[in-house]
Amino acid sequence: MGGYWLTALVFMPLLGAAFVTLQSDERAAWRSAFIFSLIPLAISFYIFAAFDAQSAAYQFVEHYDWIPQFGISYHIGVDGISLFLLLLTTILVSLSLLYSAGGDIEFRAREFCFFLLVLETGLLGALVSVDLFLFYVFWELMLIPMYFLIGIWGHGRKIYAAFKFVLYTMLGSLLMLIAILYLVLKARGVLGHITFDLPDLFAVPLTTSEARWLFAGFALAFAIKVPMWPVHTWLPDAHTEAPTAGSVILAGVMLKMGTYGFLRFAIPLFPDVAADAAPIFMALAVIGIVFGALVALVQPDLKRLVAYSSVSHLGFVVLGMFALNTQGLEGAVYQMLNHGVSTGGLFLLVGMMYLRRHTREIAEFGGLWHSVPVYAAIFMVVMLSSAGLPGLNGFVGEFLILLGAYLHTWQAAVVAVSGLILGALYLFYAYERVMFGPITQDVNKTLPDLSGREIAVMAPLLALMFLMGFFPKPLLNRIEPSVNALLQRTHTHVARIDSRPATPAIVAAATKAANLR
Amino acid sequence: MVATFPLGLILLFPALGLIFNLFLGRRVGRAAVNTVGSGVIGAAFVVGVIAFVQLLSMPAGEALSSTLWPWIEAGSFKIDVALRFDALTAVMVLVVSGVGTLIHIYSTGYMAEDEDYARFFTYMNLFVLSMLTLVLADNVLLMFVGWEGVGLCSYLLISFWYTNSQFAYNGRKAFIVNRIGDAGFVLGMLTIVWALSSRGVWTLNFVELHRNIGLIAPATATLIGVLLFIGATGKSAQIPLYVWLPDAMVGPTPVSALIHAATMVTAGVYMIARLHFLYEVTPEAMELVAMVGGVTCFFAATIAITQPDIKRVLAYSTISQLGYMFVAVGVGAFSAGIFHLMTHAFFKALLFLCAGSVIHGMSGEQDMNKMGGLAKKMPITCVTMWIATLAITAIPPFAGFFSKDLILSDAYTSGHWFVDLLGLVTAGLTGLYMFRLMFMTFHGISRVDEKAAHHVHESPRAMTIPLMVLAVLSVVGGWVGLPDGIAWGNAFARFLTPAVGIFKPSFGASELMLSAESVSTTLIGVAIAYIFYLRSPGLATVMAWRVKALYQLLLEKYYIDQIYDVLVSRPLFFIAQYVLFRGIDHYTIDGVVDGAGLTVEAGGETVRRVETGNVQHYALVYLLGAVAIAAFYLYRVLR
Amino acid sequence: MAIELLIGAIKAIIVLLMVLQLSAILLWFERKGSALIQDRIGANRAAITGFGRRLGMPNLGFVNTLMADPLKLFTKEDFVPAGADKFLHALAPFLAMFPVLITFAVVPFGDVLIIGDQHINLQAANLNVAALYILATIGLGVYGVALGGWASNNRWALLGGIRATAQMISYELAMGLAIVSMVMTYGTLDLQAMCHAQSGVWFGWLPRWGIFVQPIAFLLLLTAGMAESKRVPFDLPEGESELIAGYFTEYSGGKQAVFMLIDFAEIVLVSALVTTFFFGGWNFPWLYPDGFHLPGGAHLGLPNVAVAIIEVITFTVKVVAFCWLQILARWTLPRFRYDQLMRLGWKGLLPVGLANVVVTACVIVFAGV
Amino acid sequence: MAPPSYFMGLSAILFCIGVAGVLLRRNIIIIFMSIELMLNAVNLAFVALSRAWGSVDGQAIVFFVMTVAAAEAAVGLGIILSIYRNRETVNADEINLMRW
Amino acid sequence: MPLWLFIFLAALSIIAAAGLILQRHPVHSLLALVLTLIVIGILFIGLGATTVGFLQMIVYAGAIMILFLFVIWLLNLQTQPLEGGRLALKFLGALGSAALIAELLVFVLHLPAPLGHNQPVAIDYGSIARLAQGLFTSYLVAFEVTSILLLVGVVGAVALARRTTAEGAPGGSP
Repeated sequence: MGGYWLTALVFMPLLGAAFVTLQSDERAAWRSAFIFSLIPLAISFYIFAAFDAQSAAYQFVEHYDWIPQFGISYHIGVDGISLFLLLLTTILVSLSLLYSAGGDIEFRAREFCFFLLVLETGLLGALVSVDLFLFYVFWELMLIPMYFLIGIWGHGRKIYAAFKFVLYTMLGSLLMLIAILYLVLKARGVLGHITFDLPDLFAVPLTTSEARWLFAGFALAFAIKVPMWPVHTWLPDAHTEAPTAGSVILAGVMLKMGTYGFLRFAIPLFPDVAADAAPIFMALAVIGIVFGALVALVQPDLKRLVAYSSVSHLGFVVLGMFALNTQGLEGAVYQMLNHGVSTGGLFLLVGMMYLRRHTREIAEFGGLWHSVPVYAAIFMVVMLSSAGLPGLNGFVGEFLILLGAYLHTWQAAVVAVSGLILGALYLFYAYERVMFGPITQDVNKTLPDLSGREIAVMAPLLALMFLMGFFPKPLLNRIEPSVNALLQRTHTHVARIDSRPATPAIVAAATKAANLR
Repeated sequence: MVATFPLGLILLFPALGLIFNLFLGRRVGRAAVNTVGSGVIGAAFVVGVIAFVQLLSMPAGEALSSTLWPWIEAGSFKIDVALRFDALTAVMVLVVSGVGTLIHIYSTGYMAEDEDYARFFTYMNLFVLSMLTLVLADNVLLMFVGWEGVGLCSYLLISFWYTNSQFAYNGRKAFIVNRIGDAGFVLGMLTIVWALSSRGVWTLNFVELHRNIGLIAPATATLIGVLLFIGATGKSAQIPLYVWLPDAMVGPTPVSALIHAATMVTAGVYMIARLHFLYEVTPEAMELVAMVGGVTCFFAATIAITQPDIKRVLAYSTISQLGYMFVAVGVGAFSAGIFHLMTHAFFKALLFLCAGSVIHGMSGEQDMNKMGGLAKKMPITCVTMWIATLAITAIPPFAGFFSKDLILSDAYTSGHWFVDLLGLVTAGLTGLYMFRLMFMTFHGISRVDEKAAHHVHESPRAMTIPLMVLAVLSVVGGWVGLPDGIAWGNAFARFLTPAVGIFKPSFGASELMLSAESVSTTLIGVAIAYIFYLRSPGLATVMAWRVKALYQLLLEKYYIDQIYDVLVSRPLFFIAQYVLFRGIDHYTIDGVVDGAGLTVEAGGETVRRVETGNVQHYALVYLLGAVAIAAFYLYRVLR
Repeated sequence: MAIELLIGAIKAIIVLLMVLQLSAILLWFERKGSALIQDRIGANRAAITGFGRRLGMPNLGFVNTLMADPLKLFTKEDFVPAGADKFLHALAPFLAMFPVLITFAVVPFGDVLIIGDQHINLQAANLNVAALYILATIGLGVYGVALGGWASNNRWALLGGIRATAQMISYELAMGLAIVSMVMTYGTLDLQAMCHAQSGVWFGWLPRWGIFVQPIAFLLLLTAGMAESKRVPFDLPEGESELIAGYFTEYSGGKQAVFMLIDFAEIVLVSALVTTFFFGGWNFPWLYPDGFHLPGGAHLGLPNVAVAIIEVITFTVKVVAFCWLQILARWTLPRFRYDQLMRLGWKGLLPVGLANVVVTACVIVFAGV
Repeated sequence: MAPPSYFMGLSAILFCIGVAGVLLRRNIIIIFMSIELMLNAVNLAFVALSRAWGSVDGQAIVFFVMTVAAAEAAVGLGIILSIYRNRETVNADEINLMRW
Repeated sequence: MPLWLFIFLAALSIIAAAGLILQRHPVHSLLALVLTLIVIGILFIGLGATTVGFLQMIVYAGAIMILFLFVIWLLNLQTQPLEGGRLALKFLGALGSAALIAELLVFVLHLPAPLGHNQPVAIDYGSIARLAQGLFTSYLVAFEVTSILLLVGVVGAVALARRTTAEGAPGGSP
């Protein structure tokens, strides 16, 4: 599968960004930006259609020398893991542009579109790069536009949030850079020629301690991006202060970069370490799940609540990832998409309400169902999808993750299940306070319901929730080969998982349960 | 051999109704909504009947099934969206769609004044859809979809009148408590997969589970059973997760009838019956089920005695009756459990509907202390409710008698004498609180205040007709399961046996004697009720005053809610707020982060002073550097 | 060795005296000239003794004036204003004078004079980069004026100084360009060489003077030169009606005399340069080292000495003629406004000069002259 | 006949005098002039060396240095002017901010 | 150039240079610098670099320094009192300069042998022709770039120095 599809996909937004800056008035800027975001959308759909579900190899590969002296190559490709993240990115960017044009961004629209599109390029690029250097470039490229999006169009302590976000991420990515460089130099020692190309680097033999340190370097960078507990505190601030579109992209795609990084780089590069470290990460993930959920429970700010819910959900993703078996990994990948869709939707909804009331204080609302039933209904659906109600997308991912985790370490799954309860708790608690009860404030009596544009923004997401909830097969089938390939690298082949020797711990627990009387 | 049948239709109709009411309901107007809302359920019922007929025409032990589409596939783990229609399902489908239809019709009258009818029927249809999914599912996971779906609907319908924050709270409470149970359910499913996958079998399909049940170690099976039963306690309001059901009564009465009496709350029983093969290999779990059932049965009944709110009494009685059912499945009498489930669906739905009719007539009044003497005001309601009461108090030949009698006898003959004892006592208590309810509501002197009194009226046709239909069912519903030897005997059990297995009593005993016991205990209860609440009403209050503590305890439902509040929710919020959020997140982690930032800033501030901005200082440094370098080269040259 | 030094010294002294004398004479010359133009009698009062005219002696006003003016000036008090920078105030006039005078060193006033075996080049200093030298000295000439104006601690003086400086700098460019074009034309920087290049005739009768080759350059040089010498119409630095006397307002006595002298010395300088560059310098038409070769083939042989003398006289006459031209201009033209001055310098002469240089270059390259 | 090394020595001395000027004076103008002096010292070295090698390259360099110096002087003085305009001072210590 | 002349000029230039940094009045410093430049020009000429020497005088002494003079006038700088303070800077500066002189002189003393005396050169060594040859062949690019640099410099200078009054109209010519 040749062609320059991926290149086109990645750089079309950049072109759009350049084009937008030339626009004379803001309406034109919005329009052109939206159109330019539709092009990559179309391309990504084509890629999805033309994708060979059977193969685990990279597809649509393009491989040229970039800086041959340093073995840096322009090597991009897409596999089952990145495929859907590409789709998700293009979809969410288009939607957030569509939404932001509806009055969410009052000033400097041109720059806004510019940054958003550059951001899209960064995201897509990071998703398709197979060359570590290329990846790092895009990885950093993501940072800058987001910094400006938060810093310029944010609310409240936007500067603090933006700084926190950038510094946090920088810290991680610098360590990653060091790790990359060390790995590459080591590779030169072993392979004889210097290379940043991922497949080549797989071949590099490392001593255990080396591998540990390098893995730590990568893992920290990605863990911060995910964000895993306890390096998550940038997230609530960034999310809360960011403009709606920013939050959507941030939650929808950017966080996935962390988990994606784990799947694409950290785990396959250091499979043994990953296998050893799995318990630690699962523990952190579980803590994150419970922690995020509980903290979300007491947030007075709706957006902050959603932000913390992200911590919880991403905890699930990490949990599934480090289960290191087919179910867990597929669930993790799937849950990335779910989280993108549902949390993205939640942020959009919160943003819409912010647009009407200019506050996100839950206490300011109450009884909204009466004034904005459509809004409330959509909110309900999105919330349920986020709470992982069976039949909606969230459940598929969460169940697979729990299954994987259970097969790997049943204790982790047992704790994680509480995430289901707490998830329902904080979401419904918030929903009850916002939508139900008597209308306490007169402003809320006369709120306008969703506009056509806003419904148009939400509709695709809702459709996705149901589709992904009832028909996950096409997605899972495409994800599976890549995931299994990944598992082969971690030396825990699917077959081995499937015929897993009984863990004594679980039997003991079972017998204990048996003596209930 | 499995025959295929478009079972999807059964689900399709409610789905259509749901979509219709959701998108068009507000526009098309009340009549259309009523017609469609009830019609689709009726259609589902019809399809169900057809399927039932076809099932009867097939040799026993076979089932209709249809695979809709492949659902989740991850590695060897494959789950389809597939439906299966065997005897058990048949019963459930008919009950759900049948009673559902009646209640929908009833609702058209009950909700006649509510302007949010579209939303109501949307929810109702959604509920029926989920419930049917639950019972039609051919694998645990799909069943779980319905399982959660009904939970959601109960949430939505309890908080249907959302403007009342108390209602909204109760709705959430219901959902969360259900979720707690569901968590157990999920763990149960996971454990099943875990246990079987280690033997190379990846399935949650009932049939295959049944086939491979032998691969599961008994201990594991116990664990699974317990976990699933936790789910059941949540859904079917058993100890310890029953607390949501009484509060759920704030929803519209048809909801209480359909969801919290007839169908949803019986999901737990259905689930256990469905997985009977699993429970049969684990006596421990069975024991637990029976015990919990018995205790709940008694416990709820005691509370029911003192409640002033007519619907709350019914709620607790529901819990109690569900207890009976669990006793049945617990002792292995699955068919008996399902039998009682069915009859209970009839008479309890009827009871609720009547209560609803009363409340409707009393224009929203639910406190029995403000009723009395309504018999002449609303005769139909009175009569039908009496039938239901007789049914629930298991007075022969009403439906309840056969089912409850069967349960008690099975409990006894299976050797669970303690549970049997609880059941018997509860039978008496049932008589007591049910007759108390009837007496306080329909008879004796009227305590209705004047301004309410004059517009107390009988309910419209739409409501009374379902009452009559259900009344009939409450009478004849039990006759499908006559004791063996009488007429056609227990046809019901025979019909169900291939699906849920046969009950194997450990020793025989005379049916008649046992029935006599239960009936007599019941009559004792009835007599007490008569004395206290009809002949000399004052006595009740005196009594209450005498055993004040006990009375208070019962009135306050053993303070369980308060205890939960203090033990669970308050600590949860406290920890979340002060320990996790403020303590860890805000102070510890962010403290470290910001601290790092500030440190760097301060450091920079100090180092910055070197940069005076004065050109000459820089020049000087430059010069010194040059001198140093020159010196170095000089050294090199001269050496 | 010694003899060369001696000859050089003699040449230097001769040139110096000639220049100074000429300047002094121009002082009177100008008075008379202006009188003539304005139909006045002009300076005729000065007499050596009171009774000369009474005795009916002829009025030697010329001589008298020459005597009287310097005497008067040099005998006046040398006044230094309070707060002036005494050192610079004293230094300025000479700083101004010096460059002008040394410039003459490279100006050839005749061809070789052969005395015995000595071939004396009639040029104070035979410098092969004379053109550059001239530019350099003229450039340095600015300081005198500038400092003179500044050191007097008088705002009119300072203004005059600034004006003078700006003006001179601006016009140096035009002058430089004119000279450059000539340099290109003759392919040498040596003035003597240039003069040689200008000897001889075209078509048998037309002298090979630069004016015929570079008329534009001639105009440039003349204009720029007059501007350099800060005389009407370019006399804004010392415009009496605006600034009392410009940069030397605060000067009196000898120093003032020096400044005045500089004026005339510059006139002479300009004339000398123009002559040298454009009018064949010491070349007398049809005169060759061996005598006259008139058109038509007539030949009149002359000894070297005679030729030399004729050349010197020719040169002097040409110079005087140009001095007279400038005086005429000074008494005919009105004064520029400063902006007009600058516009002329930068927007007029400079582009023209550049164009001229370019054209010259093209001609040289393509016509291969 | 003075050998190149003498010229080099002279240029060294002049250069260091320039350095001293830059460091010791506060007046920007004078600092600036000192810099010019340094440039010229270097020019001297260039010329001397080019003479020593008998090549004109050194002179070419000097030529460039001059042009650059001219440009630099123009711009530098412009800067000084505007500084003075905004700050009313040409004292190097008082001009220690990059903005005003 | 004869040694005595060199010594004379060197002494003159050094004294003048010292004057530059010692004079308290900017104009005096400027004059001292001008003198230094002229002397250096003469030294050039003496070294046979005639063209460059004269250019030195024309460009530096004749033009650039006048610019300085103008600026000094524009800023109306007066004699400054002796500058006190900044002893550390002064001390270190003086020390550093001295050290540098010492080091450079030592370098000079250790110049490689070929620099001990001048190579014989052609008669037209310092002439414009030779210089131009160098400039327009091996240094052509640099030459052109320099011209651009000058242009830029002019523009920059104008942009910097033009004072915009309240009316925004540039003014302030002498």
